[in-house]
Order: sequence, then C-alpha cells, then structure tokens
Amino acid sequence: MESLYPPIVNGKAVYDLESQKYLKMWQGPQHPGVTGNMSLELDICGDEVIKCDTHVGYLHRGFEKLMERRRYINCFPIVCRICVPEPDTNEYLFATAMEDLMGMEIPERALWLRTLNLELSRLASFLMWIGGQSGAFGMGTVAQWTIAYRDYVLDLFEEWTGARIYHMYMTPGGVRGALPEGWVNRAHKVLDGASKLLDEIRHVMLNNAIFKQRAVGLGTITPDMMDRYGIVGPNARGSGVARDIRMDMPYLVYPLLDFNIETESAGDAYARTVVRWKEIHQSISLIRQILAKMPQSGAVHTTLPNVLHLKVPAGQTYVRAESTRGEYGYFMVSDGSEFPRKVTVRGPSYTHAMALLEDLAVGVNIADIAGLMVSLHTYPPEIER
Amino acid sequence: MIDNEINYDSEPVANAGDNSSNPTTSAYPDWRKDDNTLTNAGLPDEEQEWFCDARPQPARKSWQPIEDFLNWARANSLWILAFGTGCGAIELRPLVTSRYDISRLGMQPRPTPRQANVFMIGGYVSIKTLKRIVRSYEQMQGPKFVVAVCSCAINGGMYWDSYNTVKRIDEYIPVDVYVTGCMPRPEAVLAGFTKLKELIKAGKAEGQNLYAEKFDWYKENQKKVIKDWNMPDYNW
Amino acid sequence: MSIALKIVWAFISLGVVTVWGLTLNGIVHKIFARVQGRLGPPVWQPFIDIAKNNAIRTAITHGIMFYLGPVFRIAGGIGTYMFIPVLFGSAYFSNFSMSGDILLVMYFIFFGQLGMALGAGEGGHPYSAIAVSRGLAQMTAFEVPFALSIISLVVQYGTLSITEIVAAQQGSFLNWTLFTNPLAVIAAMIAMLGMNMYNPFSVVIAPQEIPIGPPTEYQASFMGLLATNRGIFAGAKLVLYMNLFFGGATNLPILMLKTFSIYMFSVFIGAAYPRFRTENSIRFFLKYPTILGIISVLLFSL
Amino acid sequence: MEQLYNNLSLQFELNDFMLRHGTQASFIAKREQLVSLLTNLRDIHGYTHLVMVTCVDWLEDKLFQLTYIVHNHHDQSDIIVKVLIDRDMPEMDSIHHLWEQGRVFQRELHEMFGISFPGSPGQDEPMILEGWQGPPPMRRDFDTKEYCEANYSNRERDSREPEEHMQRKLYPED
Repeated sequence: MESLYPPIVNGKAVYDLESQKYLKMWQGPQHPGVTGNMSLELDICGDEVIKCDTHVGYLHRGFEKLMERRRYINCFPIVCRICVPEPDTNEYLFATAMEDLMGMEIPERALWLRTLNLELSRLASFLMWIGGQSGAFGMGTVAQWTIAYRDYVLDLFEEWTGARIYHMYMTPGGVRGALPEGWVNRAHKVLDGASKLLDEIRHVMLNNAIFKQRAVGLGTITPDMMDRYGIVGPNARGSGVARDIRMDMPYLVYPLLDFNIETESAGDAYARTVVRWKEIHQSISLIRQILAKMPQSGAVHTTLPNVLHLKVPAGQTYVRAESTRGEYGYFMVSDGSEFPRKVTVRGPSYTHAMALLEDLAVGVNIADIAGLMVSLHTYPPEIER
Repeated sequence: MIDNEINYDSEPVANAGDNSSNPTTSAYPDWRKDDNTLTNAGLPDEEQEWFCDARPQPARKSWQPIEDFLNWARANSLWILAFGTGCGAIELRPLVTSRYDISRLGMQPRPTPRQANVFMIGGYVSIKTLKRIVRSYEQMQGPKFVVAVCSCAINGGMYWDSYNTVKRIDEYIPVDVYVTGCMPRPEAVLAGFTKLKELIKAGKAEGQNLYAEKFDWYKENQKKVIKDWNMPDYNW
Repeated sequence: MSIALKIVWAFISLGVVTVWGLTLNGIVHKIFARVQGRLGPPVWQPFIDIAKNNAIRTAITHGIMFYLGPVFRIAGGIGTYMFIPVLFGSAYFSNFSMSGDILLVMYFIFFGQLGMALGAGEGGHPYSAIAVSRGLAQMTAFEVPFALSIISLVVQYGTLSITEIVAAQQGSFLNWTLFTNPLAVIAAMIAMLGMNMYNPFSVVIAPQEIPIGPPTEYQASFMGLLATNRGIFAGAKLVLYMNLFFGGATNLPILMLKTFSIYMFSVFIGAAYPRFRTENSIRFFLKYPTILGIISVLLFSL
Repeated sequence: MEQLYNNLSLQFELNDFMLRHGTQASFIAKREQLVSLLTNLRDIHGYTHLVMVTCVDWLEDKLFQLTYIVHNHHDQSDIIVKVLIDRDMPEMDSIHHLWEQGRVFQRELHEMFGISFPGSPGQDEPMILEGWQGPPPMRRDFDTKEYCEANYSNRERDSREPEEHMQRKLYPED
C-alpha cells in the first residue's frame, strides 16, 4: 500500500509530479488576478502550491531588436512602451545614456523638471499598485478609490506633457517644455487629495484585521536572498535592506532634496505594502519640495544639432535609476553611427517575477498567489520587452 | 476616430514567397522556406475526443421583432472579457473606476470567456498571445463582438517591423469596431463601445457568423503565423 | 382555499419575490458602486442581464449533470421559497406553509448548492472543482451556527412551523426573536454572511483567484437560470430571516422594508472588508457564531 | 578601481580597462576565466549583485560580446566584464550556480542569440518565443523587416514617412 503522504527529504516534502495525483492549474494569461499578460503554471496539492512555473513572452515585441533599426530619436516612442504604468523611467534612462555617451550637459531647470516628472509617475504607478494589492485580497473598494485617483495625476501629466500615459517628455538634452500656467496650484490640490486618500487607506486597508491576517507572513524574503535573486527596490526595503539608488548613487537633483530610505523588517507581503505606502507619502513630500525649490526661469533644453542625424560617439555605458519596482537600468552600446548598436533594458520585474516568484510561491495557498504576485510588484512588459 | 469598414473579402495572406534560391549558411532552419508544415498540427487523436469536432455553423436569427428585442438586451448588457492582451489594457482600469464607470452602461469585466460577449483586444498582439486570443475567442458564446483598441491591432502601429507581433488582427478573428490611437483615451474607448451598441441594435455586429462562414480562411491565416499549433482545431 | 387556488397564489408570490429579489440585487450593485465612488449600473440591470443571457445563440454542454446543475440550483431556490409563509395572516401569500416546514426549508437551502456542486464538477474546469470543494467546506461550516440558532428557536417557541413562530412574535416589536433570543439571531446573521457569499466569505467566487467559482463553465441560458435563482434565493432567504427573527410582515411594503434592511447588513460588511481564506472562514464560523448558538440553545433548553 | 583592476590582473588575463565617472569600470576577460573571475569578484571584492547579463553582436568581427555587469553595494561601484566569444559556435560557461537569476538571463540569451550555456537549467525550453522556427531573432543578420513582409500582411495605408516629414518641418534648410 502506497503512503498517502509524500516522502520527506531534507525536511522538504518531495512530490512526484508525474504520478498524476496532483492537479495542474494555470493562472493566466487570461486571469484577473495576474498582474498583466503573463501566466503561472501551478501544481497544487490540496490548496497548497507545490510547484510554480512562470511563463512570460506574451508581450514580447523585440524592442532591443527594433532599436537597432531606428535612429536614436526614433527610439523614444518605443522605450516608453517598455513599462506601461511608469514609462518615464525609460525615457529618462535612454536620454541619460545618450547624454552620458555624448558628454552632454543639461540645463539645471531641466534636471528639476525631470525629477518632478519621475516622482509624479512614481506616484501614479504606486497608486495603481496599491489598488492591485488590495484587489488581490478581495478589497475592491480600495482598488476603485486609488485607481480612480490615479486619473487626477494623469490629468496633471496630460496638461503638462500632452499625453496621459506615454509622455515622451524627456528628450536628449533636456525636456520638451516648462510647466503650464497655474499647474503648480492644481498639482498641490491633487497632492492634498492623495495624502487624504492615503490616510483613508491606512484605516481601511493597513489596519484591517483580515488584510493583516492574510498578508503577514506571506512570501517572506530574507536578507540573505537579496543578492542570490537580485532583489532590489521596495522588495528589498521591505526586508530591512536599505537600498535606494536615489540615495546611494544620487542622480538628477535628488541630493538637494530631503528624504530618507523607508524600510520595514519583516520581509513579508504586509511589510512590502507598508513600505510602499510610506513611499507614496515620501513621493508626495518630494514633489512638494521640488515645486517649492524649482527655478522658475531658464532654459529647459540645450541646443542640439539635427537630431535626425545625431551621431553618438562609440562607447558602452550602463545607467540606472530607481523606479517603483527597484533598480531600472539601461546598457547602451554605440558604435559611432546614427543607430544604437545595442540597448539592453534591465527591468526589476525580470528577476522578481521569474526566479524569485517561482521559489516564493511554493507552499503558498492558491488563494494567496495573486496577493503574493502583486506584492512583488511585477510588470510583465518589462520582463520580455 | 472609429472605423467600421472592414475589408473581409481580401485574399488570404500571401505566402512567404519563393526565396529558396537564397542560400544561407546558418545552422538554423531557414524560415524563408516555410511550406506551411506545422511543428505540432493539432493534438494527438486520443485527445481529440475531448473536444467538440463540429465546425461552427452560422446561427439563425429569430423573428425580426424578437430579434430586435434580443439585440437591445445584448447591447445593454455587454460583458467584457478581462484579458489584457497589450498595453491598451491599462485604460480598462480607469474605465471601470469612477471617472468613466462603464458599469452605468451595463458593462462589466468578466473573468471567464464562457460568459463574456465582448473581446477587447488591447493593443499589439504577439504570436504567443494570438494563440490564446483565438482560443479564448472560440470559447466565447455567440453573438460575440470584438473591439480592437489601439493602432497596433489595426495595422501594426509602431511595431510594423516587429517580428513577433501580427499586423492586422482582423485576419485572424473578425473585428466589429476599431478604436485608433496610441493609446486611445478612455473617452475614445467609450465612444467605441457606444458605436458597438449602435451596431448591435442595428443587427450589424455579426462577427460570429462571419467567423463561421469564413472559418477556413481564418484558420488558414491563424495557422500561418502560429507555428506551434498545439491546440485543437475546433473547441467550442 | 382549494389546493388549485393555493398553487396559483404560490406562483404569483414566486413571481413577486423574483422581481423583488432581482431588484434588490440591482440595488446592491448600486450601493457597492456608490461606496466605491461610482454611479453604478441601473437598478434594472439584473433583468437585462437575464434577457441577454437567454439571448445567447449558442451554448455548449459537458454532459447530463452539467445541464442539471442549474436546474437543481433553481429547484433549491423555488423549494426553499415554496414552504415559507410570506405574509403573516394573509390567505393568499402563505405558500405551502405547514406544521414542519422549517425542516423542509433547511433541507432545500442546501439542496441547491449540492446540485450545483455536482453540475459544476462535470464542467471539468479546475477552477470549478476547487471552488466546489471550497464552497462545500464553507457551507458545512456556516450550517453549524445556522442550524444551532434554528434549534434554539424551535426550543424557544416549541414548534416546527414558521407560521407559528411568526405568530408568537406579533404584538410589539419587543416580541421579535431579535430581542427575545439575541444570541441565536447574531449566530444566524453571521451565518447569512456566509450564505450570501459577500466579503469576507467570498472565497468561493473569488474573482482574483478562481474567477467566478463554480459556474466558470456555465454560459448562455444556464447563466440566465442561475441569475434568476439569485433573485429567488435571495428573496427566499430574506423572507425566511424576516419571519424567524424580525417578526414577519403583514403587508408587502413592510416586507420590502424589512428584507431590504436585513440584506444591507451583509452588503455593508461586504463593501468594506477583504476576503477570508477558506480555512480562516471555516475557523471563524466554527468559533464565535457556533459558541453563541450553543449558548442560546442551552439557555432555552435548561 | 584601478587598484582593483591591477590586483585582478595579477590573477586573471584582463585587458582594455576603461573607467567611466570613477565608479563604472569595464574590461575584457578571457572566456575560460570568467566564472572564476566572477566568483572572485562576488566573494572577495564584494560585487554581490548581478545586474544583468547581455550580449552585443559584433557581426563585422564575427564575435559575440557577452557582458556581465556586477554591482558592489558598499562603495556603489559597477564592473562591466566583457567576454568575446566566437559567433559561429557560441558556447559559454554557465553562472547559474552563482546567482539564481543567472539561469533566467541565460535562458533568454540562448533563445535570442543562440548562445548555449551547458548545464544551465531549462535553457532549451522556449521562454519568450513559442514555436519559433527562424534564426535567433536578436542576431544582427536577422532582418526583422524582411521577416515581417514575408509572414504578415500589412494594411495599405496612406502614411507620411516620419523621417522626411520631420526633416521638412524642423530642418528645412538642411
């Protein structure tokens, strides 16, 4: 008579997946609990996941190949589509990589505007994320509030840059334009509302007993996993590892601003939620500081030669910035021609969703898979690009 | 903004052409010599019995006044399949929240294709997604409608030279309404849905019957680009 | 009254409760939407949805049991309703009320869910199978406090007939079970949260994990049948609760007011809470409501 | 950084040292020594964070430039290690035992460039492309436009060539 229980080797149960005793279940790509167009192949025993495989590639467009065929300036509409909810990091990094290779200087006012743009998009992305996180645990109300509020931030973007989602605001050599008249007042109003909303979220979501019961202890990341899995950003800060590129390797005007690295020590989904909740506050405070300190006049763009025939000197560089998900990097190789030789994008979701999620999902209840996945804050389009 | 004129009568996609005179030194199989052989044409026979093997038939309409009433009901209760196939899906979220709130028009996202009526193609369609789109579309029960959002679904958009995205989604599944833009604003998507409602009420949104009538044409096109055809041919 | 006339009136009252139940569903969607800051669908949206679902031209089936699932479900709903006296003292709206009807009603409440489980199981979708196991586990759990509170009522009033239980609560609102036996009412109301499957007990139909739950594979007119049952069953449950715990109703406006208020209890909780996992919800049901139920049974039987 | 490079040079065969912004060093290493070099950097010099593994196709020189970027969290410096391998028979030692995420990067490189990493788990499974029959698509000799014209049909459209249009509009005198 066969044993009902799987054999235990080294303290871990070893499941014979070929025995057809276990149910195989797919979550995604057509599934509301998965963050975008990707899928998880789960082997489950009872309610517990015993094996998880991440399948990506549903959104592959071959950007790195397409960029080989396009001039530098033609790449800008493409790069911002790599990460849909937060496209500005891509624009900034592509522009910076070009400026780095060309040795170009940026006017000071453009630096401030770029920082403002990055922080505002961070706010929008986090608002979207917090909606996803609450929705994953069945709290549709908070999701509706935050995602609807994100629209006001998008309105600010629209007035400022002319587009809701894809702004294409940062061009090599500066930014496309200054702030419109009266924009600052409207921005302050939106920020006030956002702080109020965050307080409400703390009451309804973070202090909720059921939310705590489910999120505490879910998908714990320990500090020793950091380097093995390449964990960056809020996922690392949720485990008490204070890593923030804005602080560690300052870029733009971040050294002039007053902020600190928010950390939590538990490393579980709840700690990650709290870290991100704090970072929205931080982001709001940063935007307020930028609006107060920003120079009101000056050039926003350096003079450039004909951008259609812009030749970038040969060289290789890696530039990085802190996105909502962590370290976002561009590795650009130029061979001195009008076309980039190779641009590689390092999206933080790449490691979080592939190697890390596959390991964290083992042993988790299937009801919590969506919550775990959202708490890692992965965006599929930046995995496969 | 919204274009409903679809040329359904165009010929099937031209084949790869005769480039076999182009000698290549690569160790990999030459994609130019593709003669429509599939790496995996359908499932093995013993698994086929799990799926329906009847071809789709064009559905008959009922008596016109009843059909008018049914069309009114269909138009006022559109359930969208919650499948974010591309970046256009990010505007689906503002659409269901308070700013635009499609639920006041009787629409709601539905997580299973069996119960959904509207397939919103959100932007570019990669080959891997196309396979899932075809499968989800076939699992939907008719009358079913397709709204193609974003330029990429109409003519490839900015991915016109990408090797992994299809350029015209209407060669693979019938499309009722197109919404152009990259990205289209939520208002544009709403206008698209309103247009779809008008079409349904007028009895013109018969994509399901079109798919059944031109089934072979659609299947041929699908199999031309989906090289890993590891799914049953008919699955309703 | 002759049995033929009784049947006619029973079907009329079934029609009334269907319409009222569906309207309540529409109102609930509206209230959810308002809490979330939206306008929400029109109140008559459930009716359009049913018409739409029946207007679908094609439907696929996975076998006999798959057909019978929604039939069992709606049979459970109608069966529950048929043995509840709707209006106290009314000769026309008393359905097939009889001396032991409370037992039949309890049986029918769970009959529909079991039939649905069989049908959904044949659908073959893994989400259906998982949702069925979750649903049956949760059902078993909330059945315990519900049954205990019914036993407590039976002991309190010394009868198995709903009509007599309602009759015992007439006079003043202080005679309602709500005030004479509050522990049993609390236990039963918590059980109703599980029965209605709103948050925090919505793990059965959790749209983020196993979308839609048991009816994942159901479409077209099957879906229409299930949606109709949502109206009937919601109405039947609310009328039952009103009769058992809130003094019943003597005319339709009072019935509407009372059932609406009872429904709002689970709706407001549902709008503000996340959802429990299966084991959390089972543990919850078997803890506080069960203890309350046992205490109330002991109070009245000792 | 230069001191580190000199120290490493005693042990490994390195050349082509370059330093950007004082914190970003890059050099070329030998193919056989790469895994021990990365182990050395990770365990002794504190470059514990693998940022990315990528590949640059130098078609003219018939070489693949495999690029490993490692980051040190203590002094916030990067090292870009480049390895030039033969383009016709691309094969490289796997680093999946050093970093868990290495296998994902290698899986992608195997699919996109056809570089094989013997021993890397799951590298033969398709990751992004499904049923792909052409050559590895990120290689420079793969013409994606030609592939599109052969496989997909374009809708005829009345379009302006953006390049000419912008040229006329922005720089009419050029």
